[in-house]
Amino acid sequence: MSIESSAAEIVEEFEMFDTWLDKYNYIIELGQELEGLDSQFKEQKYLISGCQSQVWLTAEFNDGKVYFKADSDAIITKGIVYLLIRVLSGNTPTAIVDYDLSFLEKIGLKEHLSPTRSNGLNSMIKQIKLYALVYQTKEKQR
Amino acid sequence: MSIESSAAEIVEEFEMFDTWLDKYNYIIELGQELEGLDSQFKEQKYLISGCQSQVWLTAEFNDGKVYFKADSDAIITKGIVYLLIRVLSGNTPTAIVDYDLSFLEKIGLKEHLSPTRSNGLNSMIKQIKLYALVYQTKEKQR
Amino acid sequence: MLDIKKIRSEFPALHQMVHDSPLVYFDNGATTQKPDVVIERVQHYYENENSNIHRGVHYLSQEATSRHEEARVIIQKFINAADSKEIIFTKGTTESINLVASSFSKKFISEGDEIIVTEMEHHANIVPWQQVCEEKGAHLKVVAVLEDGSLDMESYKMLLSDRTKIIAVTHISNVTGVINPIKEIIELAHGQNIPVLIDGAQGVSHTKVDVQELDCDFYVFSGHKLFAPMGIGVLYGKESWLEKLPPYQTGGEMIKNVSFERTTFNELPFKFEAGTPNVGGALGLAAAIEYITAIGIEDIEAHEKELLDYGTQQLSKIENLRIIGTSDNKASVISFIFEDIHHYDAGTILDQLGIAVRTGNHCAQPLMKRFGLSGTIRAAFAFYNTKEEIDKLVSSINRVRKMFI
Amino acid sequence: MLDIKKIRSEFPALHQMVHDSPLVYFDNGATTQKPDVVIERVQHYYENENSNIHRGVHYLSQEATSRHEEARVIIQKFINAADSKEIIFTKGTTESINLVASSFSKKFISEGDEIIVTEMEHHANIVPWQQVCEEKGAHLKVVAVLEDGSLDMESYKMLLSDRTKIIAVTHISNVTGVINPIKEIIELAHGQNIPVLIDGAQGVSHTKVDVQELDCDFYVFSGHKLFAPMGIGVLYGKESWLEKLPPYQTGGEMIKNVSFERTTFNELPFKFEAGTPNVGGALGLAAAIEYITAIGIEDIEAHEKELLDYGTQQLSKIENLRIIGTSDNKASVISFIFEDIHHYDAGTILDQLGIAVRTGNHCAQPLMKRFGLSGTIRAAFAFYNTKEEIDKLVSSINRVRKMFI
Ligand SMILES: Cc1ncc(COP(=O)(O)O)c(C=O)c1O
Ligand SMILES: Cc1ncc(COP(=O)(O)O)c(C=O)c1O
Repeated sequence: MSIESSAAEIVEEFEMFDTWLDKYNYIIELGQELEGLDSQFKEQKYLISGCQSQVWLTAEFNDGKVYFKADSDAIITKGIVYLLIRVLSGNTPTAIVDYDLSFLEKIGLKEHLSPTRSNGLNSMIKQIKLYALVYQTKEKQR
Repeated sequence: MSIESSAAEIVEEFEMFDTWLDKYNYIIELGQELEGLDSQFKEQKYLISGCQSQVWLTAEFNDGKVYFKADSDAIITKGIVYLLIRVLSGNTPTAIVDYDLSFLEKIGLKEHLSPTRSNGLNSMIKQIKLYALVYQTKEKQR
Repeated sequence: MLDIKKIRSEFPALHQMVHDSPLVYFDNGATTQKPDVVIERVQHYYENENSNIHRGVHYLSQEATSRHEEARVIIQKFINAADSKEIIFTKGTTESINLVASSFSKKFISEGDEIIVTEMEHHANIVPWQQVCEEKGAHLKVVAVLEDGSLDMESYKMLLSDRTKIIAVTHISNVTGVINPIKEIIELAHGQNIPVLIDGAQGVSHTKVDVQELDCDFYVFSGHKLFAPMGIGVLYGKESWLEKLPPYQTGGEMIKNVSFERTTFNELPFKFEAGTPNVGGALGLAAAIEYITAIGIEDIEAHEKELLDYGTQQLSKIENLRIIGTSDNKASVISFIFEDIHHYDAGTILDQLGIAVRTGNHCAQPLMKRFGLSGTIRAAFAFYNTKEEIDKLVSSINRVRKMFI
Repeated sequence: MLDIKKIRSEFPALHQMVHDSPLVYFDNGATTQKPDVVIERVQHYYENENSNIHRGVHYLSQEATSRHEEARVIIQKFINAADSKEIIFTKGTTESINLVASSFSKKFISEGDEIIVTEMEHHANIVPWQQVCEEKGAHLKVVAVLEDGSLDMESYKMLLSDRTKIIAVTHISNVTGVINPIKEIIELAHGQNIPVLIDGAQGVSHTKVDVQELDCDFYVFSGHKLFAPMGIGVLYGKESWLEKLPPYQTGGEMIKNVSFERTTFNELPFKFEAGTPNVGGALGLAAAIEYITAIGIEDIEAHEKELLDYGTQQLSKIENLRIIGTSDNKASVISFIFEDIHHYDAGTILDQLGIAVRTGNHCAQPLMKRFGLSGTIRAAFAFYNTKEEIDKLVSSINRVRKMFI
């Protein structure tokens, strides 16, 4: 599925919820669902700084596409990073680098899903794009 | 004349003036009247710091009394220092050290005659009292 | 007894809805809300009195100068300093500590010297000293914290040595609310002629401070944690110390004469106040001090003690909730964690319920490490908080628990 | 064309009586008055949004963080910086210069190096560099000022050498209003790879500033001289330079990780912002910038030019009055002296007539010495001033002359 359609799908899912409570319950559910990382990946070098909770992110490059995996010690953060991964994972580096992630604003949890410094979303997005950028550069150099 | 009566005299003189203009004209007159210092005294060591205009102050100790002379490059400052000298000069060190100079407030030129840092009055009073204190200490040590 | 209803009506920011719930503001350890009198004082200044001070001969400048220096006297009286020239205006606690660390070390710290801090300090009272140590080849010694959050005084006594040059310790922990025995700390230090800096960022708003009785050498705090505006703070220093320290920042106001050959510096307090001061901030701080003094520090302390006791009792009942800092000498700050919910998750949902608590490491990572935690949830009560608000916190925590467990 | 009547109605402090006369405020070089929108912005912040920022997960903190960072972007756009992380909040020009002097010298100044300033600098742009030179055994080189108040560019070119490490020069003289050819100064310096700091304290309020076009390495200014509150200022620095400089003050906000073994610092701009920032001040500054941008910097410049020309013309007619700074590249600042009346005497009586001018050395003693003066009388016009006010100044000066001569 393209980035746009996964994003649209998520926005649609969230439209079904009327209250912030339901939305958070869903994010918590997603967070609980997301397969965590093996402890070998819960290391400093995978840690994203700038978040109140710890977030570890790994990436793999396969057949021209980038695959992400992530984990966090906080459930809500895990739910949020799940959304990012669901949209971006399995796409080409260029698609990932270019995508503007504005779908997050449409979900209606502004204080969490708009990139401010305190919630760490900024740092997560930065890290994801950085991975993509690295693979993009590598590809070009071949 | 005692410090108190000279001070009272000055307050009385100023009561004759209704407007600030007259008061300032009088101060300017006093400033123009005050015999200046010889240029030999217009030196760094007699200069009072903390004034916008330059004020030089000298003191002499004679027969148990302190005599001040002063000069300034600004006429208003000269007039003001004249008032101080008229009240304090020729008195004992102890009398000078103890006197509170509240008569200045009664003259009705608060912004000039209340000791704030910017007009330098504070520095002048400090310097006058410092001279008196030095002579007081010297006397006691004899 | 405080008239809480009246008091609350004087703090406009307390009366707002957050995510459709009435705000419960428990983030007072980070910054306090401001009473109308403070906000109006600042406004009045800018509408009527605004001017640059000290050197102007015109009316506005003279008036503003007088107000600014009166504010200094109000602060002096508030902490009972011996002289108003011992009160230096800074932009806050962090700057005050940086000033002392920088100026003190220039003159008094050399290779092999030691500086003592504690394991419970805010980063602002660690990093400047760490930097000084690095620059000078000195060593940072750290007083340990006991399991109940109080200082290990034995550890302190053992660290005191003839190489100790200065001790920097917080009055009240911003994480646990634990009140340190600063009087005893100072006495022990002075027994060996070592000066002590007290970080009063959390101290001044919770308890009466008398710097002469404490005999501390430096006491620092921020206006914004004392119901005053941001951008203004205080460094109290004993005159004898301030005279000895070289200036920190340089520029206008703090000099007497400048030539390219030689510059001479001004007297105290101006020697440490380079540049145009934050006059509006200073007046706001003075207004805040007058406001809380009128209410009465003792009454404030009594009310906060009630909140602390009630909060501790109510929170202790909650399953899997652990309070960090159980010493019984505490100000009205409660830090806690859940054994089974991350502080960020809890804080997020509490926020949705209108409750502002702080979560995270509270700029005290070494203390977090000491307790093996990545963060806590902190409810810091000010005198305008109520038991009803604590009840709301408790019921909200119960809702949070339902969502995650 | 400016609607001066409307503009004046927006500045509450302009409408007051001083010694029974309507205030004529010409002390804008020292500090400017604030429009309602700025005062209200600060008030609104404290009544509704006040919170400590950056690390809080709760609503108020997140909102305040967003507003604070938006303010940074507004400032970035205002001076056309390439990135908002090049905008560092400080408490004012003096602190900004101290920051650069301290951090730059730690890394880039050694014995025998040279720093260039000019004879017309404010003490804030002299003393920090003088201190650095003293600490490091470097030398301060001083560009001469010509008789008309402009820089002696030949002297500048001769001073540039391969030992020059940094150049610090004011955009506009706070004494004479002379505008320096900073673009040329920067180009010449860059030709030898020397960075340039521009003291924009007087620059930003009088003229459009584009730091990218100027290509300056640092540009510093104070909020309070730009119609914003006191206690807030800006350091613009090129990202490449800011990355290279070590931090200045240390503490909360500016660190990433703290342990007693090792502390790592945060990214730009936070690396240079230790402690709780002055959020209210930053929002006030942003409001001031939006206000003057809406009025239009070009229109402001045009109006000020008119005032300058008219003022120069009118004052020149007065007997024994001499204008200091006769270069024709000037902002709306007129410094003058009387051959026969002391500046303090004149200022005192002008004040009695309701006119606020600054008298004295304007924290620029070296420039005074250059002109053999103990001080001047300075009328600095802002865009809210009028020709009628200048007429009032002129007639008041005539009254002054009658009193003394
Ligand atoms: C040219 C210049 N530089 C620096 C300063 C110092 O600014 P502040 O006192 O706001 O730090 C001033 C203000 O008087 C100035 O005019
Ligand atoms: C104990 C303590 N010290 C220092 C600080 C730093 O204060 P500021 O950020 O106002 O400079 C704080 C504020 O969080 C604190 O709680």
